[in-house]
Amino acid sequence: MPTQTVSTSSPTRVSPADSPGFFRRFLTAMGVQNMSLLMAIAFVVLVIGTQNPLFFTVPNLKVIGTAIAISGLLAVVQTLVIIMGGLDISVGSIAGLASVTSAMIFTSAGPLIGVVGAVGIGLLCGLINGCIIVFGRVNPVIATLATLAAYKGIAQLISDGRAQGYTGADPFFVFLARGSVLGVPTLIWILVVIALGIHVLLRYTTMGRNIYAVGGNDVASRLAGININRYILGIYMMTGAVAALAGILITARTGSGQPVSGSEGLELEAITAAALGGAALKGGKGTIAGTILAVILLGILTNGMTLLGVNSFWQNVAKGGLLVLAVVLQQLRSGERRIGLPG
Amino acid sequence: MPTQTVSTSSPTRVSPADSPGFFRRFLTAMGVQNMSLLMAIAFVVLVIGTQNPLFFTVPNLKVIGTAIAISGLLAVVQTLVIIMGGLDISVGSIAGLASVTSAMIFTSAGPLIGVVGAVGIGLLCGLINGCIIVFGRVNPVIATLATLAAYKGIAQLISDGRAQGYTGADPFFVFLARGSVLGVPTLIWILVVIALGIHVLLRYTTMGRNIYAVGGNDVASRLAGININRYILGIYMMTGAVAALAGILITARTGSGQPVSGSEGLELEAITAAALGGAALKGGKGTIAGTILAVILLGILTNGMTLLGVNSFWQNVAKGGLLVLAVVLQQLRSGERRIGLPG
Amino acid sequence: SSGMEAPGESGAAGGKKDGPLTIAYLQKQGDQQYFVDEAEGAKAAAKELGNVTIKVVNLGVDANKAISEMDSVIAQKVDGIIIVVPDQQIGPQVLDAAKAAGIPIMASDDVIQDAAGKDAPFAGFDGTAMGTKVGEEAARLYAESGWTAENTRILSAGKLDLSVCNQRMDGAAAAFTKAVGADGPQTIQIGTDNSATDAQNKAGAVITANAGVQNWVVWGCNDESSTGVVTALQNSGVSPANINGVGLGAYLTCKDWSAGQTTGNKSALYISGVEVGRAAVTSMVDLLRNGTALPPATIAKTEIVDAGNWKEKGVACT
Amino acid sequence: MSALAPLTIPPTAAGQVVFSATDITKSFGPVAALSGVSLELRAGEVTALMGENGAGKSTLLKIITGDYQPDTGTLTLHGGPVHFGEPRESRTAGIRVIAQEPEIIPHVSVAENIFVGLLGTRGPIFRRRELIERARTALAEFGFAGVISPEALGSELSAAQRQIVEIMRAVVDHPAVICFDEPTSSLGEEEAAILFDLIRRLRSDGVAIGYVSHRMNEIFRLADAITVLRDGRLVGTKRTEDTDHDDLVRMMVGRDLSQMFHREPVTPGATILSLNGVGNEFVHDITLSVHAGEVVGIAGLVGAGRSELLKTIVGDFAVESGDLGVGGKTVTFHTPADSVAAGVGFAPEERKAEALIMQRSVRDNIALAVLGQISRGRFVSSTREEELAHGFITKLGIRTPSDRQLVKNLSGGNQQKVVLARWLATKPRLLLLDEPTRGVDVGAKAEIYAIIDELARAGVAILMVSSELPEVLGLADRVYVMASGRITGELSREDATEESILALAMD
Ligand SMILES: Nc1ncnc2c1ncn2[C@@H]1O[C@H](COP(=O)(O)OP(=O)(O)OP(=O)(O)O)[C@@H](O)[C@H]1O
Ligand SMILES: Nc1ncnc2c1ncn2[C@@H]1O[C@H](COP(=O)(O)OP(=O)(O)OP(=O)(O)O)[C@@H](O)[C@H]1O
Ligand SMILES: [Mg+2]
Ligand SMILES: [Mg+2]
Repeated sequence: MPTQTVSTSSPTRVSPADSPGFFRRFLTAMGVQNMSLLMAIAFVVLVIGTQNPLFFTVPNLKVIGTAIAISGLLAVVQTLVIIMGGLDISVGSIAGLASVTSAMIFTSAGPLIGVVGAVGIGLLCGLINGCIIVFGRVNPVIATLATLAAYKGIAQLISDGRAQGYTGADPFFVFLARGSVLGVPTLIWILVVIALGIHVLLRYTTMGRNIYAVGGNDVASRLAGININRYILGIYMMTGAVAALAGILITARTGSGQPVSGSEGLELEAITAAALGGAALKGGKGTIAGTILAVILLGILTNGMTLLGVNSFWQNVAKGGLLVLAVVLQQLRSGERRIGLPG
Repeated sequence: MPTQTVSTSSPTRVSPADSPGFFRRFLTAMGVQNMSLLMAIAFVVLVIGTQNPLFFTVPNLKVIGTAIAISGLLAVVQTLVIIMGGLDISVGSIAGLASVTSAMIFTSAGPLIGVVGAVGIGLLCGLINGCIIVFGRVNPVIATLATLAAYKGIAQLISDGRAQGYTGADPFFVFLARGSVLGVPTLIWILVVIALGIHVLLRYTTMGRNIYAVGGNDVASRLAGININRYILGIYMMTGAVAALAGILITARTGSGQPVSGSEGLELEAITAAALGGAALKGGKGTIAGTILAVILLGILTNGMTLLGVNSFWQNVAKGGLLVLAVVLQQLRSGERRIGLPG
Repeated sequence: SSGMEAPGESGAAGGKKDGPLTIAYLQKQGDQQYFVDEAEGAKAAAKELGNVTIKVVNLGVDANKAISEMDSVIAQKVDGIIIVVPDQQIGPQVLDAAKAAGIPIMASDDVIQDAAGKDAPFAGFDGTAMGTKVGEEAARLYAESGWTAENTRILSAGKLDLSVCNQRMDGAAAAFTKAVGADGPQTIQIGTDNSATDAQNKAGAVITANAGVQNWVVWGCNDESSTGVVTALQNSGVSPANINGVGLGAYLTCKDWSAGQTTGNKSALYISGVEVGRAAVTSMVDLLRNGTALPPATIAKTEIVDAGNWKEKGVACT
Repeated sequence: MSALAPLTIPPTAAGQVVFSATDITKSFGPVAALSGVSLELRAGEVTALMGENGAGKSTLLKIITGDYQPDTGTLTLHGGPVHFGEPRESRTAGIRVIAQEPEIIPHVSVAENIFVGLLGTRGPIFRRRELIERARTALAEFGFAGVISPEALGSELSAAQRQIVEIMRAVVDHPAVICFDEPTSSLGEEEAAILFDLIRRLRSDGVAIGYVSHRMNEIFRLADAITVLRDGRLVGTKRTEDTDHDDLVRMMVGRDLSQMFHREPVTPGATILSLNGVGNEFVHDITLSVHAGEVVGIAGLVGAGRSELLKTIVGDFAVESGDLGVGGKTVTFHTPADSVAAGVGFAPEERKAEALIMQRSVRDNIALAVLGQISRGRFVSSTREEELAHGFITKLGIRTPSDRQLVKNLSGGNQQKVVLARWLATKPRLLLLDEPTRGVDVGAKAEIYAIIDELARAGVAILMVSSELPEVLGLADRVYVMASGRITGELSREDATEESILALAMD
């Protein structure tokens, strides 16, 4: 250190004395977003539980868990795509395509090849999405809107619009649909494993960090040496694969490959959950924990209202209202300024 | 998230000499976007027209025009919302709600009050959307996803999920559905008038320019003194009103108020058209001309494929493929750098 | 124009056309298995009759698209129109449009009426009648099982904002009540999106809410709904013997039977889309070529099938 | 109606207080950005506001414009108390603040960017041609005619042009009070000179002007009075004639600053970077070299293509002709990922658009380019990351409550330090710096210069683009001068003077 000059005083003006209290620290760790969701879940559980104590029974909890497994899977990967700054509207169609193909391949070649083939098709669909976006320079929303139509058409064509095959007698598919490990249904395990995996990926790996960076500022990420095209392709392929897995689960649950039924509209559900869980549609922000909480909130809401015998029309109204409420709470608690378009 | 990343590629340093050539000027005025759409339309028209000359008959052109009127209206207002940096996913539900209420009010109070009442409900729905966004600080996507469910539920509740009333004998509704002025169907007139109005608003009024400013950079707009909250509220109300108009037209065409059928899924169509027409989902960019061209392209595609007897499964595949093609063409011609996520 | 001009009383009667014929078959939910079958039946009939082209159009569940596509096929000057409307309330508009253009039209699967309340010629099996058959079969199974109203619940699942679902489910309920009397088991309606997965999810909650119930009668708007509910019941541990599921369509219920599974899907109403499509096209061509008036109601082959007889009744299980 | 009316003279006589902020306090959570700060702006005077990065200058200006509300304190205008709940209220009152980060509307014309917020004042009809003409007239009137076209789109503008738009936006409708927040940090000498003329003219017209800058020479050229902040507190206000450079530094930093630049003559090592006739759309026939241990400067006017040259070197723009050599080998960088892997660091000019992930933490931003190195397997090591971040926070004096603070909440100068930290962390063998001290305070600047010198002596090759000539003259061992995308000359340390550089830059 030759000619030294000044060293600026203390870099921060926060004295060690005023370290935030434990409650504040917990809040920060949990995130305002997640706290509000937890509160909303607690509120809904309380209301429904007091109306009908059966809500709390283990079988019903299993019912909720298995009901959210498929949409949960899609919400989790959608979160990943959204954090990276993209969107994948084609997930429902990929799931449908995977559902029929898994059943058709299964019928001729057995469950394992059925699953592998379907996941392979999902990867291919994701790769196509990614290529259209990266090399065709098409906005992710339009690109996947287009492939939403195209993949659906392909699923209908190869199945001639009919449910395909019968997997209800195959031990593997039955295990997927109705089996359980350590008393917890397989479907829930699958969601937990995938969600945990992606959570770890996002939170603790260099790849995950880079995904946040790409979503936060793609120019900066590129200049910082991140190969962003590879990330975009990779994430879309991953999304395709998980969507295919969801399709296989649809096959397992319904006992046959469904080209459209059961997968149509899943994309909106997934996006709703991701956004409710705090993923910013502009990219760079979001957590798997938030998304999973949102999936749970939506799941118990549907289950609870059906359990209480709420008419399906009222369910729509209540769901919309509660969604607004949950997010408004979130936002007001985060103390953001009330100006302009919220991100 | 007010940060608007401005690409910093090649700035223009002016020398008074370098005025662009005529062809370039024309291209610029037309926009690369619109040129590509025009080319795509020409291509589709040629292919279909040579296969089946009936395509060019005046009655068929009227059919195309009336078929796109309703989705065209929604695409036009969606463009407005998107330019402002928002999104309105609830338009389909508002249209459904307006459709049933117009028919129900009509049945008891006549066509005029039916129309006025429905538009009023549309304005109210838009106001609610706007308030949730501005004062509840909810991201526009979630806010309108939530009201999508809520408004749909309300429409189903008041109609008990069934089509309501019969307007097929009322001269006013019949005029809307099947009448014509100067040989051009009323439906087409309505689309033309609204589209022109919004085109003029965006292009030639200070309000319109402020909408571009808000969508392009809300921080800059706010610092420059634009009351952006008022703009957000106003645009959402306008969207609600036009969505209600679309609902009234659904009533007129189908002869009865439809709570869901006829309006479900219109939001995706509208967003597709706006995006295909060049509106950037990040806000600040888009034209009504582009959107209308996109609506026409999608309209003749559907009409043409049905005319040629293309199986509906193939139609999905073809539509998806053509969408990708049109946008890829657009993007490649615009010569953007192939880096990062396309906006 | 005001759009109110009275339509010219030109066509509608049909007549002798010798050349090639084009018939438009507009179908709601054209991507569903039943309607795919129907379209195939129509095409098969056209091929047999010779020189007839069938133009199949999928209307989805969109009443507005139905009007657009009507306009479209009219502009294309097709010779005849067969339509399955997404919503029966649009009947008058549809019939008026065809009448104004002078093109003969008939309804398929769902009955429609003009503004005066007069039924259009029809081929198929209307929703309420289908429901009635399902309800009767469910009542038969219920009686056979010897269950009582106290230990039994009826689960009825389907998309509640689709008019045809309401008719089918209401029809089934009415027939069931008629057969077993007013003191039959309580009915629980489950609103779904007509998919098997949604039926499973929603039924799961309902089963929780009715923990003490022993026996279940199940029907729905389509095979997806009823089989979804049956699967949910079986997943929750209800034995197939305690489930009387009656499907509608048989295309999914047949899968359990074909695999020889013990299942709560006891029987199903088999509605042959192929037959409906065939019958509709045959009548229409008869009108156009020979001037034979359209029969007011052609009821196609529909019958209850079960694990024992589905094959011989002609159910095709993919 | 295209001619602009002459600047109206505010009713207040020269020297009288037009605007004052008294006892302003503002905290962001645990961070006290301002505590008890006062500022007076007088008619026909320029009041400079100075202080280290993070001292609270921008925050004060945001309070003046109504973007933030103070926790305590009062604002008065023309003697009466005012309250601005929203920026539009301060605008209506005749106050303009030119923000530190220019906010540009990307897809509309420069003319609309300039008049945004004022469009409605001439009725509801928008006349594009007329507005363009008004903008053209205004640009000419304020001296920016040749620099920017009123028809260009916002997204096409360079950093300097965006700054000019931001300035035009504020001055175009004759306000009574204007505050500039580091307006010259992205301007070249030429534009800065125009701006100074503009400010002098505003001053002689009686406008009350506030002026934030870290550049001492500007302050002494322009300011009538100087208010100094430190750590969010008011240190004092002095008339310019009552103070000097060292006195000011002492007020700002709290102690003397002995030496800005220290650079000993070097014996250059091996050639690390060599360009031989490199050209593409932006730069043409570039031949240059940088050796280990050398600091090479690139000077030139704004728009000379210096930034583009650096981006071409790292592979952001393709090399279309000529050869690029790094470490003695000819290389082709397809993307910046390749150059980073080859040991090239590049701190770009535009921190907000090109460098920082605004909604991520200081720690994440510093570690971004070295994640692979501080991870175990594929997992980021939290402790190593924290060590790294803390090291640089201390070394560069980054003012942040913690390494978890989001970068968007840092002051501009501190953000710039985060960008530098990211690239210093990569321990590059070749470091490309584009305007490395943009918006950095005097103390920290000296610190950064010392670091550059230290790196060079450790054998790193450094290529630095800077519009601040003293910086180039003080640090660079050799200087290349660019104009219109070409190198117009090469000067040794001895030959490089302001005059020789400007002569080549004007080519
Ligand atoms: N929105 C915010 N949230 C939290 N802290 C903030 C926010 N805005 C500013 N700060 C903090 O307030 C302090 C003052 O910042 P300010 O931007 O006013 O500094 P400045 O004097 O303008 O510095 P520079 O010279 O670097 O521009 C800094 O410590 C900064 O981190
Ligand atoms: N007349 C022109 N038309 C188009 N592009 C131009 C014109 N003049 C200059 N440019 C481009 O604009 C760029 C300006 O970028 P920029 O201002 O970043 O250059 P620079 O030399 O790095 O200056 P600085 O870094 O000081 O801003 C130039 O590199 C050049 O490619
Ligand atoms: Mg500042
Ligand atoms: Mg530059």
